[in-house]
Amino acid sequence: MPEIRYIDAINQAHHDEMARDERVVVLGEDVGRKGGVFGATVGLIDKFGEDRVIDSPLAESSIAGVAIGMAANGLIPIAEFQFADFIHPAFNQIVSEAARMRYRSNNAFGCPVVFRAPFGGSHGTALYHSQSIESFYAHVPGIKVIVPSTPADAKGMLKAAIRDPDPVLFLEHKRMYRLVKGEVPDGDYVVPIGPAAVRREGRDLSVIAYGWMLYESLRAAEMVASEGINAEVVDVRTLAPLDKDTILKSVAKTNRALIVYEDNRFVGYGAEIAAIIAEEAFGDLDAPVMRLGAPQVPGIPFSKPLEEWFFITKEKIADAIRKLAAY
Amino acid sequence: MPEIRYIDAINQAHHDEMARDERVVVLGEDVGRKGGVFGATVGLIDKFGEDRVIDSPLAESSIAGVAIGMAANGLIPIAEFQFADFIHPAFNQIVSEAARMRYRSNNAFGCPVVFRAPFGGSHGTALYHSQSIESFYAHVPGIKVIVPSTPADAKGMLKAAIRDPDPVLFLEHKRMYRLVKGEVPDGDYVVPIGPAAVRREGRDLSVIAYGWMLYESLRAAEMVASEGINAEVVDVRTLAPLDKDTILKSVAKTNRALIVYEDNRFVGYGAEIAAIIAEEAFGDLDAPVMRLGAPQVPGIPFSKPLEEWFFITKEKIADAIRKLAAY
Amino acid sequence: MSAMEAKARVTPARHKTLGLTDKDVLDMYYYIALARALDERMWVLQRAGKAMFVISGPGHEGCQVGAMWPMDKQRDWFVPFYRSIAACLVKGMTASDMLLGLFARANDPSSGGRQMPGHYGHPRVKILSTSSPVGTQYPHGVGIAYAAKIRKTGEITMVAIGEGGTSQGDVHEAMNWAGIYKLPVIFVVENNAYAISVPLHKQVAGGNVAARAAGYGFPGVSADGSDVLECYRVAKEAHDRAKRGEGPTLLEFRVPRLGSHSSDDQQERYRTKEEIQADRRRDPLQTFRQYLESVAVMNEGTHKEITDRIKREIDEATDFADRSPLPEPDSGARYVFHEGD
Amino acid sequence: MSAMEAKARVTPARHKTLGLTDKDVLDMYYYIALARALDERMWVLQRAGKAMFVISGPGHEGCQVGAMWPMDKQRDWFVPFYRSIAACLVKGMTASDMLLGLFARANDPSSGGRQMPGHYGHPRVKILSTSSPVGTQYPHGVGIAYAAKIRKTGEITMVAIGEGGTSQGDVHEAMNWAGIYKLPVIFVVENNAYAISVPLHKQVAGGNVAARAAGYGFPGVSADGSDVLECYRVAKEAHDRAKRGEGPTLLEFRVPRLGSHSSDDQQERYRTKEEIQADRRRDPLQTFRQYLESVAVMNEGTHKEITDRIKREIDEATDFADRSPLPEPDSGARYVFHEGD
Ligand SMILES: Cc1ncc(C[n+]2csc(CCOP(=O)(O)OP(=O)(O)O)c2C)c(N)n1
Ligand SMILES: Cc1ncc(C[n+]2csc(CCOP(=O)(O)OP(=O)(O)O)c2C)c(N)n1
Ligand SMILES: [Mg+2]
Ligand SMILES: [Mg+2]
Repeated sequence: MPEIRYIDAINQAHHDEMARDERVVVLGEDVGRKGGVFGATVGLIDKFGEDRVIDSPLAESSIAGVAIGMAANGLIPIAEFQFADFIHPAFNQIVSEAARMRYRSNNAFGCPVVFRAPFGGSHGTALYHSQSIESFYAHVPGIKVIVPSTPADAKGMLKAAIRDPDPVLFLEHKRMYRLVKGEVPDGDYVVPIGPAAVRREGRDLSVIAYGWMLYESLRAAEMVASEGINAEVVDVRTLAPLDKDTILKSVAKTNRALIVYEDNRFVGYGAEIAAIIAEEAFGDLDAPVMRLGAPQVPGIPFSKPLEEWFFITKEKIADAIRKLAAY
Repeated sequence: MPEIRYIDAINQAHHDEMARDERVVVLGEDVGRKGGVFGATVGLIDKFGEDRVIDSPLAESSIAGVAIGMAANGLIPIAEFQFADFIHPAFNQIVSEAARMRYRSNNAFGCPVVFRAPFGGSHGTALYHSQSIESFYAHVPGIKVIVPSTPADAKGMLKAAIRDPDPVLFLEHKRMYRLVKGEVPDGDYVVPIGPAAVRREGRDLSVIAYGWMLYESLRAAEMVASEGINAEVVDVRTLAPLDKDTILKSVAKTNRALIVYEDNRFVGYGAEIAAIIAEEAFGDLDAPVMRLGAPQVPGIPFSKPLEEWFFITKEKIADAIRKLAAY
Repeated sequence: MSAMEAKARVTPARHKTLGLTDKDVLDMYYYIALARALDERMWVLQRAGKAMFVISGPGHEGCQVGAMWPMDKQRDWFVPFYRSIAACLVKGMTASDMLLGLFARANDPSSGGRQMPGHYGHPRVKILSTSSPVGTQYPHGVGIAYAAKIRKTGEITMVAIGEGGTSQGDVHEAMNWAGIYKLPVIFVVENNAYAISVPLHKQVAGGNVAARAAGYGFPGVSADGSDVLECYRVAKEAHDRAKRGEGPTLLEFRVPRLGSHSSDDQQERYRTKEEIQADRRRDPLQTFRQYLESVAVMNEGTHKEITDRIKREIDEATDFADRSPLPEPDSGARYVFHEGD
Repeated sequence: MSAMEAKARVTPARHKTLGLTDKDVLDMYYYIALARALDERMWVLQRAGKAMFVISGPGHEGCQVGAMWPMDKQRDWFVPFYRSIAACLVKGMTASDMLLGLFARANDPSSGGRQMPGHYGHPRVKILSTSSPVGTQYPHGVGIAYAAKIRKTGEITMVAIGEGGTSQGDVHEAMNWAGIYKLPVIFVVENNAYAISVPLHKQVAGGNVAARAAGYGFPGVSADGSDVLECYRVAKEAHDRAKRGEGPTLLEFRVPRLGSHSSDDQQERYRTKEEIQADRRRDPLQTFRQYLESVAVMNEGTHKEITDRIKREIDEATDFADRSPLPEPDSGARYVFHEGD
């Protein structure tokens, strides 16, 4: 199996699925000749033409809305938002329309659209090119939200999303695009939407994370391993619908849970995981469910010292692990 | 003190504050001659004229955006969204702009706007005139979110919101407008944004709620009282910033917590309260923190049997109370 | 032979010059009258406590029937708004369909009773499911048309909205897409001069919706929405244009609003008696009837036949809808996602 | 006296007929050249690893200086976008202000280093803080102008965007508001024919942004953005109109894009060499210099003076910005809300 970068996995999934099913089209800003600002759609326009690779106007609400209409009339659109920060103008179309089309029509119409968006902070991404948006959408019934963390998952889950008859928000942490490499199965394969994955076995406590925080958590787990703390690390992968069984099973084993997320802590996605553990694993818990989330400021500030102040690093996670282990 | 309806309290606060401060203006759909579809702005246009009571075009994004600009140039706008369901087109303006203006400008510019919206389900409000939107905004640092439940609070907190130098999302549960009546202090007064209120003292468990769920919870508490269960009921009132001390104090006393919210349960606002209690009151808890939220469907269906199936009623709350008490 | 009939024989009737047969225009009248009668029935049922809410389109029926007439019932798409009763009837929905929606029954084809009345949708006759947020349907119409172009299906899409709705950003974005890609879509704006209580001059800068089209490089036409044949004429042209691959057209129909916004509204609070009265004189049902009588296509007798038929149909439909089952409570949990084939 | 100078004496110089003095146009040139030089410096610093990111406006400076010239530096408002360097300089920001932003220092007046470079804002000279999402600033500009009207302050507001940004719903909504209420606002669209890689014909239906204004009932003007005096002329007219209470104007300036979208972009991937070359011939810095020389307002000497002065200023500013402190880490927690007076 070849080792490829996360961004290449995304790109391959596009190429494969567009070749496999002519109903699949891509639309978004700069997805054509430029191949997307991160390169996710490179090469598509040459292979599939301007009819299927659409450089959209700079208008996110209608990128979503046009995709919804296309899906109603037999296409399978992949709508790229250049940055997750810029999905906000499409909030109404996604929440009121895409997520409700099937329910409100009593199953008469569906909405097989994949909404892709690079999210999360990297160096210099500042207030408006770094947002975590998962909690907004994971809250909305009718849309699936996935955050794959490995190239193999990215490729396999993007294929799953494209083949899914319902709308899927596909979030790609931009720090992974070029940094994360991994093996990817040969040929056609799908990684199902739903199941979480235990990325590191441990018995002392469970760290539950997704996106870039998975990597910081895995590193933190290594840091504390030498101190005799054996942390299990769970990769949530699918935020909605959530695979709570895998999480609860882990907590039943370790009796301690730390949830790590890059988004602002308050009413962030991690609150749901914490609430579920608190309610359903009450008898298993030897310590309070802990959360590590970002500071309550509107976004990641640009200037280096501020950015560092904001970021959740392996060091901060290791500290939280130590605190939880010592409880 | 006179007894007035919730909607009258809202209306009075408008009249008072507009008379008190000529910088206060109102904008929104049908807020002028019609006085708003619920009557919140009745009488304002006659008293304050078309310059200060603006029947806006049917365009929520710019209702928010224009209000933000007005605030930057010396006015204090109250922007009414006709239904909370229709605030979605303004998501970008509220999240990216209003909530971030002060932070991103390093305190050079502020954004003293009040965004008002009737939310929640009542009879026949169906999928698109009934939504609970609090979790979307309570998650966003830089904006305050309040949900007053009594006429006295509605009036006093709306005044506080108008005088607040930062953006405030003011949510009015539409089922309370005409049903909820109460005494309101004479003269000018303010109810501060922040503090929660214990509406019913109890010792067996804490029910934590806001909006219409407060009333259903109070009724449920009466129902179980005869069975010997003595429930404390906390009215959250301000969702962001949350007064967690009052909640934790209550749980420290009762050792059991049930959070009731009308919104979809998953990643709803109640998850945050549950997560806080689970983490910070771990030692106090004799039972798992429980949540009662709406079913995971995209909204409240219209047809009577479906609507009843969806609604969280005092009976459903009473059942949850009994279950928690019996743990 | 009356003097009027004599005159009709001399100058060819307008509808004939437009290529419409006598049967066509009688059918058109039938739909206008059916929509109006349904409308009235719905208000009666609401006042009688049999329905929670009515939103309907009295005054809009003429332009809707005229505009929908060139559309192919099977092939073409329609994306309606809540006033589109007459348009949906022409497209293929029935009086029963409408009343099943009003009563929120399990077999309501639009939503199985999940949505408020007036939220039409019907997969069999290619009417997209609609929601309440004003404006979102415009990009949907464009997406459907875009798919038709890519898939080369020859489908034309018509999407409707009120003049208030044109203030929404989505409407602009949709028209921009359609203009860029010359999509086979017809944008209909039914301008009744009010958005609930907000009058045209506080809603539409410039006062003329059709004038917006020029800015997107395609034609915009403003037509008298009470002149059914004129509405048909401009829609036919738009339809032909779309078919020829020449792209979108914006049609603004200036219509009267013959009632309050909905059963929750009282227009007397913001409109003068005189204005309401003046609107009544523009009733398309009356103007079209006058036309049909003037060209001797309809007389007392045919009019009564149509009216009786409509009454019968609506009575039956009311009965049928009333006897239809409500949804099972637990069915509320279904169809959040696809449930397998 | 050269032949050129002789000619200049015969027909009065264009700027004179527009009411601009020689000093005015030399000052205008200074700002254009200053913006360009700052721009170049920023790219040098970025390539040297001293700055993470640059987004700037080479090719846009002429129209910005021309458009901003009639504005009152103290009274009027400006709502910029990321290419508005020259406009912000004319409005009162300094080279140091710009470089403090580039280096994200604590004393950066736009954001204290919290935002990426290019996100201007300055309360003292009434430049509203800007964000990254394209289009949101248009309603802000309208709100500011609306407040000015209500408060009767006489302020004029100018708000700027690229042609790509006009696709956003917010831009339509803003123009509609402004048209309805005849607000004192000037809508500027700097049309460089690209939105990152997306060319004009895939962005602007009809191809002509200025044509949109007619649909809102106010004037739209499309001007050659490399003709500084023409930009001034149309902006002056718009300003006068606004002052007279006649409402908004839409100004489209057709400008060259003389570089890649930003330091993260390589325009060679989607533009031909010929096209990039052709844009270079429309450089406003060069065309304005030629004009000034042709009317004998500038010669080698004055040009060198200006260039030297600019170099000195930018060197000093770079130095100053470089020596300025970075924000304290913990200060990141501040100003989420008002902190009391
Ligand atoms: C986004 C949104 N905002 C507000 C509303 C509430 N609303 C429903 S219809 C309406 C007025 C629509 O006016 P217009 O588009 O002119 O259509 P008309 O009802 O006059 O036919 C309003 C404000 C809504 N449904 N959606
Ligand atoms: C809402 C939003 N979507 C996408 C982007 C990413 N983006 C930044 S600038 C830009 C292109 C803007 O083009 P144009 O408006 O023509 O201005 P120009 O850069 O050409 O001057 C894009 C797509 C953004 N900043 N905001
Ligand atoms: Mg209307
Ligand atoms: Mg551009």
